[in-house]
Amino acid sequence: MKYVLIPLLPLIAFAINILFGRKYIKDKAHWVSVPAVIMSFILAVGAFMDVKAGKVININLYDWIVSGNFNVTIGFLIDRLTVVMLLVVTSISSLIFIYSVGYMRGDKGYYRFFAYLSLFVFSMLILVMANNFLLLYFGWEAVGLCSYFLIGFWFDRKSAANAGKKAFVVNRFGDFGFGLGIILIFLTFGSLEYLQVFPGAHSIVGQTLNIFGHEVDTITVICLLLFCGAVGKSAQIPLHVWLPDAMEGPTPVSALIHAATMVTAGVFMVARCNPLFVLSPVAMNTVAVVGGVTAIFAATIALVQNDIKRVIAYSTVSQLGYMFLALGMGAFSAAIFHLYTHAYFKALLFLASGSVIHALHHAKHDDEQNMQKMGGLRKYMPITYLVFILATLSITGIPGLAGFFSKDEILWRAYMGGNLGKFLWFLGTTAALLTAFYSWRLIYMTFHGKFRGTQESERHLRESSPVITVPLMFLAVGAVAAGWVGIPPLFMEHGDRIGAFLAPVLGHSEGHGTHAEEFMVLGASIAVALGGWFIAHRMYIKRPELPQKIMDKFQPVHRLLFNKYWVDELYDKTIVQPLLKGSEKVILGIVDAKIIEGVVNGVPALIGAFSRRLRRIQTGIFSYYGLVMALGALIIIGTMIFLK
Amino acid sequence: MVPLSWYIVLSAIVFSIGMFGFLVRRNLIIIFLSIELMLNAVNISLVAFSHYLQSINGQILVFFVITVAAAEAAIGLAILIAFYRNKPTVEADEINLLKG
Amino acid sequence: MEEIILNKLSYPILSLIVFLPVLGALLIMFLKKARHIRWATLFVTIAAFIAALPLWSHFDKTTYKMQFVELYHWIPSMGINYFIGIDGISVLFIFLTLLLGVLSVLVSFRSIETKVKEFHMSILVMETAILGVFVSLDFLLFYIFWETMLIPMFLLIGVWGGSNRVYAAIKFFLYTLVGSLLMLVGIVVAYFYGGQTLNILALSSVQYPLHIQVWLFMAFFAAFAVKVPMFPVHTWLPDAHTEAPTAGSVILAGVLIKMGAYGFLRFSMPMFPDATVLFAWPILILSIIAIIYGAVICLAQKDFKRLIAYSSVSHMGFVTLGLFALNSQGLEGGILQMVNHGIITGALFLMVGIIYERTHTRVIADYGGIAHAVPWYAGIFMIFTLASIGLPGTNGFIGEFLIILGAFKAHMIIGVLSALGIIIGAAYMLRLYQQVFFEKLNSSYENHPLPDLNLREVITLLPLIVLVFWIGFYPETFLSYMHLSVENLIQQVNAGSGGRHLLAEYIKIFRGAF
Amino acid sequence: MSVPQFFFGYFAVMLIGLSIMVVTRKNPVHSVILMLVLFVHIAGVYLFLNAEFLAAIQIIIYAGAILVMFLFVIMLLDLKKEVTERRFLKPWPLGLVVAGTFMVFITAVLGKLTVFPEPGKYSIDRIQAEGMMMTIGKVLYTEYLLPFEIASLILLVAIIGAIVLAKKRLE
Repeated sequence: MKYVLIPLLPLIAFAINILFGRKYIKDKAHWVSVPAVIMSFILAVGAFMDVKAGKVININLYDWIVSGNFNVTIGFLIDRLTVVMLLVVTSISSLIFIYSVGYMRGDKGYYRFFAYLSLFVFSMLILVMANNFLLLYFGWEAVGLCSYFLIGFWFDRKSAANAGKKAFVVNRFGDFGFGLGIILIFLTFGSLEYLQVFPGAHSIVGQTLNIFGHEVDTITVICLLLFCGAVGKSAQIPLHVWLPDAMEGPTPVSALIHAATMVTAGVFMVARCNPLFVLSPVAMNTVAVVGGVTAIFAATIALVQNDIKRVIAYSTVSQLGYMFLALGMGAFSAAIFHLYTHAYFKALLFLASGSVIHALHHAKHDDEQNMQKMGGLRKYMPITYLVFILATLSITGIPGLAGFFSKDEILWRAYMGGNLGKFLWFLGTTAALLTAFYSWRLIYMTFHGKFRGTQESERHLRESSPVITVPLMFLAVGAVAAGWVGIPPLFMEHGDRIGAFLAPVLGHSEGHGTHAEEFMVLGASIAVALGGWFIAHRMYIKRPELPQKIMDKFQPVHRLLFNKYWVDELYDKTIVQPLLKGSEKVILGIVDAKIIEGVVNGVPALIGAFSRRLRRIQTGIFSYYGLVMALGALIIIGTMIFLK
Repeated sequence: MVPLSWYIVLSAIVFSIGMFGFLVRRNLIIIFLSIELMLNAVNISLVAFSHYLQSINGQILVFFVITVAAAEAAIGLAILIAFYRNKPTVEADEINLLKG
Repeated sequence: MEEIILNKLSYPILSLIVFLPVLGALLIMFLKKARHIRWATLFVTIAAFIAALPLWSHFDKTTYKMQFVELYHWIPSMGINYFIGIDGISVLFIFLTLLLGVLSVLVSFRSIETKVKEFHMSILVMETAILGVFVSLDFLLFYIFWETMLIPMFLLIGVWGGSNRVYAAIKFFLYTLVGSLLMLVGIVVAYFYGGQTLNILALSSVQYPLHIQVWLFMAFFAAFAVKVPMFPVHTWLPDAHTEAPTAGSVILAGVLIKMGAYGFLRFSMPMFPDATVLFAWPILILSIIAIIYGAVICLAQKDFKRLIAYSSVSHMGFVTLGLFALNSQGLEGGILQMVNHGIITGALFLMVGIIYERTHTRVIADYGGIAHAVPWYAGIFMIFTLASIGLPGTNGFIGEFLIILGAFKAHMIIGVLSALGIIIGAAYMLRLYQQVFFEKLNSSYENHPLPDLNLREVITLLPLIVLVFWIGFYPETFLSYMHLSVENLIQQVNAGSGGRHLLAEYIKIFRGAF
Repeated sequence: MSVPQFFFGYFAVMLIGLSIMVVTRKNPVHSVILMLVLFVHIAGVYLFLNAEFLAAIQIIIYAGAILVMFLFVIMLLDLKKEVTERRFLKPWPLGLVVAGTFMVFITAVLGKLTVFPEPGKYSIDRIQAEGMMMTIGKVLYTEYLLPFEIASLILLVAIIGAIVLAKKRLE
């Protein structure tokens, strides 16, 4: 029961900060939120110990909605998958909270920031701890809401307010499918509780639904609808457009929500629903293809972006693609493993870039996120530079670091997955090459060479304060060492400890490949990682004029990538504008104003016109009225006489 | 003997003349006089019925009709005076406040 | 008569609640000072609310029967009685009405400066009329209350409204009156077919022939659909809402338009079960149109209040959708959503009224960035915005989820289409929120400081905020009242001679005709 | 032609002639004077119908009170202009047709009136035996007591009303 406190503590912190923050707490808000989330972390460790000992905790607090045969509770399920997520969420949150103390200092919305962050942690914990789909949906929507608040944190900037709104509405498209999926689950299984739905999944294999006369496999429909939600939340094609814009939020938010935790909720959800997904090959393949295509698609865009945070954002989209690739190939634990390592190195990348932005901000640098105005920061910010390098090594998959193990496992699993798997492996490996290139490009542009800003701002450059760098160091440890729980059996007997730990929930991942093939895959990924590094080094250190030349040579390609394949513009033209214009011009202007109001006002208008004519008879002279009255009386008398 | 119907017809004729006067005269005073004429026409028939049916009720009714006629004339003429103060006319077709 | 449980309390509690406001109106007729009138009205509305609390505690949730019934002969020669009582459906609306009554008085403390006495009398008379509609179990009584309600509302819009108030008031009046008159005809027909009684419970157990059911259903539908308002007859609503004073909008949105949906529940469904099943499909489709149409139209609104009014069309589309899904989730969701809509839209109108008092403009473009100036206001507005969007944890979610679930049960496509409305709902509400509260502070407020909420306004909004989360996290408090009544209603509808079968027959006839 | 018939013929001709003159005179004063003569003739008709008391009332109230009031009013209002103007409204032929048709209808129906109910108890002999005043008085104060009281109330209201309406507003 004490584990109820895990989500509750951040909620209390939120309540205190939002109610009293403005007047009383102000810049001491972190004294409320930071202890709360650290306490949650400690409790989560306790939960981990319990679960590791073999317990599965399932608490039902109370009946939430009861209606007819529909019954859903507020209740928590803490099993092995949940516990891993709990640890990731609470540990990274704790570090980012501490980092925010330094990063957000002096902001006039300081209390608000911590309130929202606490609310987010609460929602995320609800999301991972829920024991039924509706509560999962609750957390799902609530994290979206917090994301909305935090992206639009500096709401006086129009771009920030727009980005928040865009994130929320785009996510709604995904949630639309997700919600319908939940309803379909209820109608199929008669319950929304995990422990009742998953064991019963086998019994509905072969059941079909009639959609417009086509018989469609029920489980496939359910899985695809659920996946819709994941696509929205985890920014996969075609709903990826909100995540890069979400970088309008403060950097700790980008790190926590848009890299480490919230965006991985989709991965978590699909993994959670693995008993359903494994029954539908169609859904699995869809997941895998969407993941693989997203991975390479986002990586190509990241090649040419100049905004430091946007590069990392596209990198996140790409890495999430990897996770879905893994999910789709049935390697659920590999996906969770990558989720877990990714949380550390990506949070680190974001926070480190935040440190850079922070420094430039204090140096009154006018274009604090544009890499073209940076350079040579290595000598001013050695710690940041160091952790940045570590994170990059990790993400590009240099052997021994966290990213290497998880990414390699995904690629290896993909390679084993038949023809489609081989194709996806090829996509993934290519994406890895691109990843290596843009990650190093980022480092070279930011930290190497000469500072390209003004001299005035250069004078103010200095390393960030310890409250920022200490969390960076902690995360760096994670970025290096987090992968050691999943060393492949190839190198170490019982090395894949995380896979074994998650096996009761996510199933065993059995491979059918030879050692030679495995070494080949391994070698390929190491080769592309080094290859990408090498190319970046050539282009940005050895021959700095080269990028411009290439850019000029491949102008159309560059334009295509720089403008993100014009997806935003496409949506704007095909969905947003028609809806707005249609609403204003057609529906309001014609249907409502002309047709409906026309009929409604037309009838009285007709009567009105008629009575205006008729009104002339009303002279106001009573004798005329008398005359008409007498005439009427006469007619009545006449009819009575002659009808008799 | 004079048959009852003669009286009734006489009453009807006088009533119709009164009605004509009421409907078409412009002068309000004559319109009032026409009303009195119609009332009296009715009275004639009432008294005639009373006589021929050997019932006293008809006469009693005439009594009340005269009462009401007196009241009506008094009020009507008072209104006329009150109205005349606001708009010095007694012509029916110049009084068209009903038109609003 | 086995369908009722007579009032067991020592005093006629329902009559007391219903007539307390109108007695209060008589009382304030003798007051002179505006201040006294306001406080007296507030006192009366609060007293009525407190008087209703025994309903809460003494309500028997283990039965679907009418409770707290009072039955006296009124016009025995025509079988007309003074017959009032409540069941699990109406009890919620009683409380909603009483609560919004209090709040609408509170919010008018400063905004109404002219004809204060008449204003408050109108509010009190209207409260009595609305309460009367919800408790009446006799058709004549019901009709009297139903029509009485029109007059004070007409006055509220026409006298204390905005610039175009007369047009809006007349439009409102004509729309509702035309519908009501058709219902009157329906009542008379039902009276003669149902054995010369106006007892609603007795009429509900009469088996009408199908063609009579169809005609009667349409007659009643005219009255209720206008009131709800359903899709093609909704255009009075934006005008009336926009022009009405805040208190009028709150009552209009909060309870008045609920009377239409309540009518469906109390009359159309139990009395004409076959016709209900027959008409369920067209109504579901109209509801879907209302949901999407109302939402899309909101995207183009430039007027603060008008936007919320159109969002009402969309939300009430959800309500009718839920009701005519004709299963327990849909019905319960629909009823709960009626309450929710009363709370949310009522609150949104309150909030618009509060800011209008300060800025005297309803044009969205005149605002912008006011979150800087009025942070508390912005925060509370956010809560209601989220509830309107249907975010989990707020009351809007519970209602909409149950409705969509019910609709999905009725037919998959209907469920899918209704869920679309939620996406657009998020779009227009957030768009509104951004344009009003975010971005740079509009320059017109730099010189005129915009005061944040004062204590009275916070007190006005507080109960609604509490309800938003209460229903959001523990809706069982409210759902438990209606479970049995809804089950009973579904049984009554199904007890009709299998309307689905009849529907098939009708389609056959229809096809044969071409 | 019997004597009663002759007298009836005289009264009928006079009544009709006077009526026509009353409603067609230009000057209202002339109309009132002619009306006076007409009332006297009506009183004569009453006498023929054995209603002496009503005949007296007719002379006293109508001729003596109401017509005098008309004269007063005419004198109160200065009506020189009206005398010279049009007498009738524009659609007066329509009025003539309506009134004429009405007369035709009524005479057509009532002229053929033949079926009589049973004669009542107030035969001429009985009234003469008891006395006209006595008979009317008894009926009026017993059977018609309530209407009688109401009539008095109407008169009272008329008096007050006339005073209120006609008096000059006190500034």
